[in-house]
Amino acid sequence: MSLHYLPAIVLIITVLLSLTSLSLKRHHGIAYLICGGGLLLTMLSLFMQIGKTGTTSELFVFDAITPFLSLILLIVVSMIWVQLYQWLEALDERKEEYYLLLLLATLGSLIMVASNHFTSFFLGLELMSLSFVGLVAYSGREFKGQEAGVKYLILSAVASALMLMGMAILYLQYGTLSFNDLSMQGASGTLPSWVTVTGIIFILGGMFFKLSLVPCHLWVADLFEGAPLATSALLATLSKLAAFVVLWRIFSLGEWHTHAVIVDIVAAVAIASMLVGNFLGLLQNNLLRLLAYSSIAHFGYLLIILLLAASPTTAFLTSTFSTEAVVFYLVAYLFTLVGVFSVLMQMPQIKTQQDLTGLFWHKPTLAITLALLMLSLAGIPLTIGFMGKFYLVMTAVNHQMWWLLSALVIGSVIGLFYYLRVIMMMIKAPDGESDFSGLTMTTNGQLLNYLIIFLVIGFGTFPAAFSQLIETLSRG
Amino acid sequence: MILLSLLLIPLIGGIVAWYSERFNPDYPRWVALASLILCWVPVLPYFSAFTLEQMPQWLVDEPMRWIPRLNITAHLAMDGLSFLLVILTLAMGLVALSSAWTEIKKRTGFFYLNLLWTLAGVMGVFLAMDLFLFFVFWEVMLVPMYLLIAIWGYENRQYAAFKFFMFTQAGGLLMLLSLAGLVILHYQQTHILSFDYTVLVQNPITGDLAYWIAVGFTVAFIVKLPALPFHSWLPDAHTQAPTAASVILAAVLLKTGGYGLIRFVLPLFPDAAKAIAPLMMTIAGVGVVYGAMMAFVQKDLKRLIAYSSVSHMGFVLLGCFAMNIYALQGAVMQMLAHGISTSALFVLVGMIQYRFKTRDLDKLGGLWQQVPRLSAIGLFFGVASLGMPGLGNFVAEFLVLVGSFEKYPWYTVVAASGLILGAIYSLIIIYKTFFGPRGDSVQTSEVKGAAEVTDTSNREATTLLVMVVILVYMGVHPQPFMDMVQSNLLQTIAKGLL
Amino acid sequence: MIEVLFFIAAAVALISAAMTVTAHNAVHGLLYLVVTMLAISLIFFLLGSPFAAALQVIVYAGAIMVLFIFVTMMLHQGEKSLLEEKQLFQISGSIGAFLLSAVLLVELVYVLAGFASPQLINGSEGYFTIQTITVKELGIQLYGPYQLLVVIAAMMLLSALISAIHIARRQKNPMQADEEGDQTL
Amino acid sequence: MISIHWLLFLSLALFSIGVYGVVARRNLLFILLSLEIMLNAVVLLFIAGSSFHGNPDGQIMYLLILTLAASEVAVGLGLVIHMYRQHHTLDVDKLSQLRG
Repeated sequence: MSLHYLPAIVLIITVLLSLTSLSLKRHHGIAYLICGGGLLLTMLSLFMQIGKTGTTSELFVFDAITPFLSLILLIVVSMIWVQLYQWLEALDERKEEYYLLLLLATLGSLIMVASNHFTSFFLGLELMSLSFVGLVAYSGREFKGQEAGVKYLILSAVASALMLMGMAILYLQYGTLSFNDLSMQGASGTLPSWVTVTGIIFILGGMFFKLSLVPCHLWVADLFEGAPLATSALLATLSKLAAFVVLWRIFSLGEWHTHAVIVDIVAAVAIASMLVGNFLGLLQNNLLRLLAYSSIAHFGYLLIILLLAASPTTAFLTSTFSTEAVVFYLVAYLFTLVGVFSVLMQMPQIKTQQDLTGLFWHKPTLAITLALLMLSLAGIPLTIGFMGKFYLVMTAVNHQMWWLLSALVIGSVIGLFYYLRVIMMMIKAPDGESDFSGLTMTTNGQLLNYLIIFLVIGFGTFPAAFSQLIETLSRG
Repeated sequence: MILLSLLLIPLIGGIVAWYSERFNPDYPRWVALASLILCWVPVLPYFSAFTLEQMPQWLVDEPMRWIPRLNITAHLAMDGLSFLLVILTLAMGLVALSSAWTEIKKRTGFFYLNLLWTLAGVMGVFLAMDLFLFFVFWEVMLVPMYLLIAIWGYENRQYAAFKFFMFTQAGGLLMLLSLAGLVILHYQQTHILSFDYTVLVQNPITGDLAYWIAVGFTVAFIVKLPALPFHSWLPDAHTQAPTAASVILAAVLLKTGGYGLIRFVLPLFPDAAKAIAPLMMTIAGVGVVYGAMMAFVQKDLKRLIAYSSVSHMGFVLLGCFAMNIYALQGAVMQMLAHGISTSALFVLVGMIQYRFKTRDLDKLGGLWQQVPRLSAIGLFFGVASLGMPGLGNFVAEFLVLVGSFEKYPWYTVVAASGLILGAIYSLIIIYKTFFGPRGDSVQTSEVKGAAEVTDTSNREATTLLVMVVILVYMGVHPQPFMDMVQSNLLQTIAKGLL
Repeated sequence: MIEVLFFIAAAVALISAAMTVTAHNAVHGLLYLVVTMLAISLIFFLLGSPFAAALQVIVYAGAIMVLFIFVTMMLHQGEKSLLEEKQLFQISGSIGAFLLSAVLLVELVYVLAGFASPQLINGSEGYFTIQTITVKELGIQLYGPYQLLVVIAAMMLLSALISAIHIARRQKNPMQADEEGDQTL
Repeated sequence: MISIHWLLFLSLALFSIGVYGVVARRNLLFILLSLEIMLNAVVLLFIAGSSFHGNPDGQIMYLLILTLAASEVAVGLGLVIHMYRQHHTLDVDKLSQLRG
């Protein structure tokens, strides 16, 4: 076994270890620590791989970007883990299983991010989705949680069935399940080329469900609202990032942009997601639903990247610039989003925008963190979200994708409305009713807030080192 | 490091001011005053530039590394135009501070933080010579301004702040697209990837796309100016903003639009600028008249002044696109003079509102008897606003009209008629406020007890009188200001005529 | 000859699938689903994959369906469902399923008797010989290059196990505890 | 001779029936059954591809899908039991507190 499998092995060992300790004695603290230790070790083992020369096996690909993305995933998970103990203590449920499922979902997403074969992709996806069903329906007493669990089960099963159908069709066409062979045999299918297109559409349909892009977005808000908060955070970050990375990989390896129909479909979905997502966000009062819709819009922006190869380019800088744009945008968005969720986890009783009224005057650190995160989501300069958006805009302008860009601008303007409304609520003078005395700030939470501010503003203001790192990784 | 310190002092001062509120709510304003005065130190040596025979291209030039991946630099530089506008910003910062001195009683620390940060952002806009950096300042200065309006404004503040932010952000996004387009097109044509103004300006881009990019920049700038179709945020923002924010908004924030046009649109897109000039001249001409007419029917004093701003800034737009050295100098003069006279008017309205709790024209009247000093100064600025010869505004408007008459006589005629309307609304302010029958509010406050209404305090009077002096100086001796910008503007014009 | 067999099996699969999704009674639906799976298993056989066909019957039609039936039966409790169950085993409700599986049986006997052999399949470019994949090949592949997949699949089963146990664990529900006397599971 | 097109059509038809079941049925148990039909349609294609190309990958995929089906059914039935215990219904529409 080469070093590349080490993170997964560490995670598996952690799972088995916590399973063993669980069967001996149930203890929340121990489970928390085992989980944290496992995550830390995994991060270390991933950290060792960054900058190393990569290899490709039949099932997995370990290029320079993969360990970086995996590391980002683990950082996100760890940021959620930090607050998990406190949050689970408030939950009237058995605690230890949550860590198990969390670790398994993380394992699944790592497998997905590194997958180079439909089988490994499929297994990673299912490992993640099944763990997520458990995580979503974790709190058995809550009606909403169960509903969300049922919806997620159906949704993910339909999505994977669609993707499997697509894979089966492509397999029938080409006789291979490896991503690498997708493009090589593009010309010599056993069936007419419309079959290939059908297969691709099936896979895209499944992916759109996973990324909750527009025609398949209907239940995402219910999920975010109904699922336990930590699970929503994981759903929004882990599952979407992994799905997008795979989509991006197969889209470029399979050269799907050569099919005009596919390009049209993706472009339409992207534009619709940007507009519909932002528009639905406008009507939302519930913060979690708002985040759900905003994530629809953000992944709509990201879809632009898939279409780059379909447009004329001007050989701008290096060919890796679009890779850098994806990575930068994903990282920026993930950090921002996980920040929002950890702020929300610090104030569990706050559900709607009204609940935020006057927060700034009572808990300035929390409010400032949340406000900066909202600005980052909206893409205001000096935040990391803006840098991501800037990379994206540069790439898209370079490829002259004016239609998508105009949708992006309109979407962003609509988006500003609701991000700004959150800030407006927080600075509104409290009318005496709003009482934040129930909010207790823990040192954990405070530190986390400073870390988030550092990530969002620090990397937003001085992105040089970060952009350089991503450039090196994309080249290698 | 001179220019960087100019930006850092207010930024750090703001944080200190906010923190000092914990000890005493009076401290923040002193901290703000101290940091504003400190800001003058780095710029003082450059006043000698007024005496220079030949202006250098840049007074200070400070390139710094920032994001090497995209060759983005933190390039700060100052030439005559930037210098004048920075001075204006600092001066108006003091005016705003003076007007906020007693008016702001709640959450003082956070107020002065936002005030100072807005000033820092605006100075950043005037000093940034890297387009990316410029864009960053352009967008970021809106956030503290938004907070100023949304927290300390009047009745309808949330709506006004929201509208202000949305309009300018939408313009900003357009600018972001154009910015990316500009850099990439420049890369295609010259194979140099740079966001630096000094690099971009050497080889202006050409082609159809350049035209659209120029339109994108222009729209972003005229939203801020504001010119006609995009002006509707201004009256709301002005009406609802606290006096200090109104002063900053009118005196410097609007000027960033004009500055952007002169600095970026004209030299970077000479062809496109020529192509869109007729359209812009039309907008400007209509804007001058429309603003004046709207001002004419307003009942709210602040709203009236806001519309008069629309009208006056029309002259700036007119001057920018006349492609003529006199008109351009006029536009710069107009930015300075309007900055001073309008902010003085806002300060006066602030004082009136503070004393009489209203800014409704119908409820005011006959202030002369009650507050003669205030009224006298008000009279002066009212007259200045209508373009009385001998004051800065007159010089500016005259230069613009002279400069643009050559090429666009009809627009000039239309704009000149705006001057007449301007005279009417200025006289209305003067008549209805200071003379005329006593209004309801004035009487009631008198009934309550004359002791409540006092005339201008020494602080207020000094602030206003200094402004009077500057305005008069600009009117009678405008040459130094014009020399300051002449060489650079001539280069700009030369590009356009090539 | 072989395509006739295929068409019959395909028709059986489609009919029983349609019956499954439209069934009123869960047990009837399950019965038809089993028939669908048997039909698909027969098609696997016709395609020259006896191992897959066997697995389809054992695991799918066997194990997974038993799970379904178990749960369905578990949910039917009390007097009312006893009455329903009486109806369940009347022949009228499930006659269709029996007929369809009888058709499949006939086909199977026909194939096994050697009247038709699963040899050829045609694509758009002509005829190909069916290459039967032996269990040995499969095993070599699965425990050779794909061995990690087995580990991941094990993790997936573990995750499903944990999720299922956690979700289905009986919890005391303070709201409904009193009205729920029959939690005899 | 079994045409590969026929297999494709059969599979798509079965898949559509499954999709119809998921969309049209309100009973969670039937939704799970429909999902099984969809998965069966998929494995049919995999086995066909495997025989057609003489490639064991399809059969391996079949094994994996079998594993998935078992896991999915286990979790799904867990939810069914839980839901039935709490609400005495399996109607998905009745579970609709989340609206907005």
